[in-house]
Amino acid sequence: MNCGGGSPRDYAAAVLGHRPLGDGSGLLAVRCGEIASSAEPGQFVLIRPGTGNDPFLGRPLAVVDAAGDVFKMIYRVVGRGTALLAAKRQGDPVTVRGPIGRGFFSARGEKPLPRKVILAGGSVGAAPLLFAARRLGMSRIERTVMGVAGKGWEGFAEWLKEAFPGVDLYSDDGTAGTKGTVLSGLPDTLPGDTELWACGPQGMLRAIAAKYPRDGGRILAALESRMACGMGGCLGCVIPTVSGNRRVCVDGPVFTAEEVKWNELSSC
Amino acid sequence: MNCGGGSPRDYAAAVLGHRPLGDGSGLLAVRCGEIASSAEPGQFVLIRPGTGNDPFLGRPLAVVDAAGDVFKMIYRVVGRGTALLAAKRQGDPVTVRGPIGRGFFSARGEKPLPRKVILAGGSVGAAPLLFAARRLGMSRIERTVMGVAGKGWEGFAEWLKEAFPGVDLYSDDGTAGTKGTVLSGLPDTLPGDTELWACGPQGMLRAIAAKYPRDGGRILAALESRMACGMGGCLGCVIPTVSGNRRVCVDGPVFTAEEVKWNELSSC
Amino acid sequence: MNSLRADLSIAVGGLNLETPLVIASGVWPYDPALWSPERLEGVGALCTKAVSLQPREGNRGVRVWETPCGMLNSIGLQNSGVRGFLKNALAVVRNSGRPFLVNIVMESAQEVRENLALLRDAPEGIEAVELNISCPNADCDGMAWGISPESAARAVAIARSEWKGPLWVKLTPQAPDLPAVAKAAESEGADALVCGNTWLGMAMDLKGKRPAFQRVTAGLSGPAVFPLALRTVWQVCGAVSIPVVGCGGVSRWEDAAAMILAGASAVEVGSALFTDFDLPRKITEGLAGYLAEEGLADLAGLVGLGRK
Amino acid sequence: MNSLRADLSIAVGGLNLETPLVIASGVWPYDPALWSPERLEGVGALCTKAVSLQPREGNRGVRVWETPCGMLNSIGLQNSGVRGFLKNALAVVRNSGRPFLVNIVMESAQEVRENLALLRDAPEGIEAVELNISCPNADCDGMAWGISPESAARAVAIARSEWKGPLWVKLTPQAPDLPAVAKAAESEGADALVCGNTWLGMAMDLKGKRPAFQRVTAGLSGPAVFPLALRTVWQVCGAVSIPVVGCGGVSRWEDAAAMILAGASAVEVGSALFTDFDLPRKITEGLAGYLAEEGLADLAGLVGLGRK
Ligand SMILES: Cc1cc2nc3c(=O)[nH]c(=O)nc-3n(C[C@H](O)[C@H](O)[C@H](O)COP(=O)(O)OP(=O)(O)OC[C@H]3O[C@@H](n4cnc5c(N)ncnc54)[C@H](O)[C@@H]3O)c2cc1C
Ligand SMILES: Cc1cc2nc3c(=O)[nH]c(=O)nc-3n(C[C@H](O)[C@H](O)[C@H](O)COP(=O)(O)OP(=O)(O)OC[C@H]3O[C@@H](n4cnc5c(N)ncnc54)[C@H](O)[C@@H]3O)c2cc1C
Ligand SMILES: Cc1cc2nc3c(=O)[nH]c(=O)nc-3n(C[C@H](O)[C@H](O)[C@H](O)COP(=O)(O)O)c2cc1C
Ligand SMILES: Cc1cc2nc3c(=O)[nH]c(=O)nc-3n(C[C@H](O)[C@H](O)[C@H](O)COP(=O)(O)O)c2cc1C
Ligand code: FES
Ligand code: FES
Repeated sequence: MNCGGGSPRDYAAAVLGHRPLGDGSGLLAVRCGEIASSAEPGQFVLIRPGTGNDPFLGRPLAVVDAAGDVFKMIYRVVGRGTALLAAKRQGDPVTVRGPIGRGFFSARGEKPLPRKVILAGGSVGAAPLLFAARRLGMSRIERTVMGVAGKGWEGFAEWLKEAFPGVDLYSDDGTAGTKGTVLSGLPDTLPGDTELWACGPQGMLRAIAAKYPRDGGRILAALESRMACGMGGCLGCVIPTVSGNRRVCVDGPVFTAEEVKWNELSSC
Repeated sequence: MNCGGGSPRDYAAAVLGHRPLGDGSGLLAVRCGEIASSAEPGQFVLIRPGTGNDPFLGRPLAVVDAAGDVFKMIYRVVGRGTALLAAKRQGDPVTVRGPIGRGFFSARGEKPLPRKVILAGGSVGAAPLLFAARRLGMSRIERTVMGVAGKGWEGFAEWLKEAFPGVDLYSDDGTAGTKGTVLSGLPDTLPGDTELWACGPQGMLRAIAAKYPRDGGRILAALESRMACGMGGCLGCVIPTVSGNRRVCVDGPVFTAEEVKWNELSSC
Repeated sequence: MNSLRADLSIAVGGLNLETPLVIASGVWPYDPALWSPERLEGVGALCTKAVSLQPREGNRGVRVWETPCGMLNSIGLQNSGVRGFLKNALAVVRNSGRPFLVNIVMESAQEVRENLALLRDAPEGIEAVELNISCPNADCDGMAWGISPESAARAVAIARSEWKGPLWVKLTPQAPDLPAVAKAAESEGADALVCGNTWLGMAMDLKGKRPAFQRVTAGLSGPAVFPLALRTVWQVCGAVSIPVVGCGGVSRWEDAAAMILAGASAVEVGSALFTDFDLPRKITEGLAGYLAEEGLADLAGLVGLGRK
Repeated sequence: MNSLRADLSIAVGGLNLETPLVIASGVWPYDPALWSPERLEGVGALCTKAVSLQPREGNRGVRVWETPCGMLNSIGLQNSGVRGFLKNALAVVRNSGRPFLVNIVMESAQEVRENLALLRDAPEGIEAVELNISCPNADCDGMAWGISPESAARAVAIARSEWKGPLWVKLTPQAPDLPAVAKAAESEGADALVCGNTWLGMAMDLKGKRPAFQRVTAGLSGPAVFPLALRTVWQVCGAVSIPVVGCGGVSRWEDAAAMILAGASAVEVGSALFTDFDLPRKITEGLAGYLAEEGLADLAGLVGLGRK
């Protein structure tokens, strides 16, 4: 039993495996039974990328999969923290705080599961949807639509095809899958008893919310925000919602589209 | 040719091997041809122990041996930098600045080599004397006297015996070798045409200098000091000498005992 | 463990702490799980997030930014107001079983009086207050009360007249003459001084080509500022005789020991908790080990020893 | 490479720099090998170690101390005096083929006059001076000249009357009102302002149970102070219209870009060179890449762009 309740803890763990996916992205497997056994899809960890206090803060990475005492993450190099992650080798020690946040299932509260779910992922935002798909079961997945930028994302696109058989893949320049964005792969109206679970860049999430203005309650979006503590303490990660500022780290990262004040969201 | 003259350079290198010697000390082999081929005994490197800027400064470690494109260092854990070194694994990247300083041979200027040399090392200070012994050749070594604190130094003492066959070993508590200090193993007077090359704690070096007050010119001592730049720029590492402040990093670390104002030396 | 606790106990400005490790204001959420004694091993006391008279939304835009060995924040005092605090948070806070301080932001004279009156009359009783005089305020010409000795004296006098219990005053390192401000706070009846708060810094958003924070400047905290904070602790301890609590960049037991040697009776830890929940335990164990090694019987014997 | 250089050239306070990267005072030795053009790739100009009228021994005891992402120093201006500089170091310095500034410590009015007179009359001619007004001096009641606008104005006026060539004035962040000091230096004829020097910090020696430095406080530098230095650059650039050179904690091209966006025309790099000789090249290449990405034709177009 986790006697601290749902609040995250810090674990000194070790890298069990590291599979580069090309173009500066990769899949990191970390052995940490406490996180692996309790994480739910949409939750994330703060992983500290270096030694000492520089870089100072942990980097938020979604849990992509968890089984036994191992959980996995996918990173894409965008700055110095992720560059350090890309250099991790098997056996390297890492400190992880987790599991953090309200995942896709928890965000729905007590409601029974929908009959069907459409998964929509943009770039590395696709990652946590793999975990969601596993837990939902194939029969419940109505459609899986993923988008990447294009050039420089070939390796990651290959992984997407492997992870989500039958995925509808789009890229801005047609390099991978069909030319287009995730939006082009989504139905014009959201069928009844179907939910849309989405994760990706803010622009994509906002566009999805705008596409189905009356169905915001059935759209679950996992958001990003700069974070310091990952435990709800610093109030650094808040976003504006209809019920005031909410913390992405512990009140999210999954919110329903109707909760979020999309127009007041600042870029992160 | 090293076109920068004798001044050190920075190298991105990799750990080739790491042999723990017990009690928090170990032997690190690093592949870096430029340093390996040009280092002389008594010289050292600044090795940066972590990622990012914390720890900020490089740690001075003596070159213990160099052959081909590989050089070796011995560390003993005393703080956070050396603790990070102790965690290095084969293949880990390390940044080293070197080779730095005036070694035993250079410190003698143009003088012909003495007929005999007595080597005196205290704790990890013994390390660079291995390199000196290799370059001097066995026939020139009159005597090798080494001292360790005692308990907690067993592993290092074993390495000393292996590295210096026939070493006169002392420890404060008799745990390794004979009970006593390096001083007990040194002759009452320094024979003619013999030099004493020493490296170790400041107290030991000062005691040696005091033991042979008239022979300071034949005693070469490798000193320690806190350092920032390792290139002579910051003036952070100076010690008082008869010719004013001298920088341990580039004017030393090897000085003749008669140069150093032993009584004005502050602990480091 | 019991014996370790006894060694580290210390009386600071009206509070008896089992350890000199205080959780700084603004970093610990009102999450019942995190205020459970099990998650607070090593903690001697806790400060709440700033409480203002009225609820505050806080700042828009980017609120936190990483820096080398530290971070900038521009949270802007988001909180649900003193009534919200009393109604929702107080019960959680009490659950720790440890002394706590309600961090009060020094607003206008009138607001802070009302705020303290509500705390004073809280049915369950609140033991101690930490007065934060580092935020700009209109009653003080838009400057922070803590910038000048005169305005700091006024601020403390106002709070003192409303609050008879333990009153810690949290200084700002932006004060040009910090020792003078410290003396002013002491003479107006502060029970202890917390030295200090965040350091004024800034970040630039290279993609947006504009300051990262909407208010341009933000507060720097974390290990980066430790050498600066230690210097202010040294200066302030030389200026006053009430207890001083060091705050700024503490992330290892060595930092706590250094501040205590410089004259602090305790330390607050903030940002470093973002990197390690277990720090209070590690720091107090490290301190206990240091005391033993140095042959000191209790923590009080370490206070100011580095000034002798 | 040539095209990169052209892009990054900038005129700053009477000097034409090929790149905006200046090596800060007190970090680069008079080692002929290190002043060779080959070892200075990316460097636009260099400052010498502080030169005083008479030789100085500097401070005793510990002189440098590592801190999180930074370091403290208490070197105490060790140097061989202006005559020693002219005799031994100047030839080495010239070897770089780059503009250089002789860093002059602001001593008593009389000393600094004599010092500048000797530099002015140097047979080989010296182009530029950087006046360091951050060290305590008796002529200034034991405070640094740079602490108050009045004394800073006096210091600059004295130097200006003796030195007609390019005069950069290096401010100290310890000034309570830095923009006012900056304005005072500008009005007395400074050609550029360097903002700033080290930040007052301290370290404790836990084994000795006393301050690590004999003079107790010491100057903090390195990446840790970058957010603080950037804030001062922003403030000073808002106060004056002469060029400003950012200094403090620059260790990556992003830092240089941030200071330039805040209004600096160039940056000085000090402590970070202790960790990487190759930084000037890396920083200038990074800046060139950033300019290209942002579609800017030259560095001048980046100066102050973050204020718009
Ligand atoms: C809940 C959540 C889940 C995420 N899951 C993933 C994932 O599975 N895979 C993945 O590749 N990325 C994910 N991200 C984004 C990832 O956290 C950033 O790419 C990463 O923090 C960048 O760090 P850096 O040091 O490389 O970049 P830098 O720009 O050097 O980082 C500087 C600071 O900014 C923060 N930062 C920068 N970009 C972001 C961002 N987009 N979101 C939040 N903080 C940021 C960093 O954490 C750090 O504190 C997620 C973000 C959030 C909030
Ligand atoms: C020329 C020279 C050669 C050396 N050779 C060796 C060697 O071969 N093997 C070995 O184990 N040690 C050697 N040392 C000592 C070694 O540099 C220190 O033990 C090490 O720097 C401690 O780093 P730390 O981070 O573990 O300790 P911390 O105390 O955490 O270090 C903090 C700071 O103090 C400095 N520092 C601490 N102790 C010393 C010291 N004794 N000398 C210089 N700086 C110090 C560190 O470099 C760092 O900047 C040598 C020192 C010098 C000057
Ligand atoms: C995210 C964050 C929020 C803070 N909020 C408050 C606050 O509400 N009131 C206050 O007095 N100090 C606040 N502080 C300042 C801290 O309590 C502390 O004084 C400062 O961060 C320096 O300590 P540190 O380096 O250990 O973090 C806050 C600091 C941070 C990082
Ligand atoms: C070891 C050392 C010596 C210094 N000596 C001088 C000096 O002689 N004159 C001066 O104006 N500044 C001196 N400085 C300050 C630097 O030039 C620079 O202003 C400061 O270190 C901040 O920049 P940084 O963070 O890039 O190091 C010195 C700094 C260091 C670290
Ligand atoms: S990251 Fe601190 S509250 Fe969310
Ligand atoms: S370490 Fe800088 S001069 Fe020696």
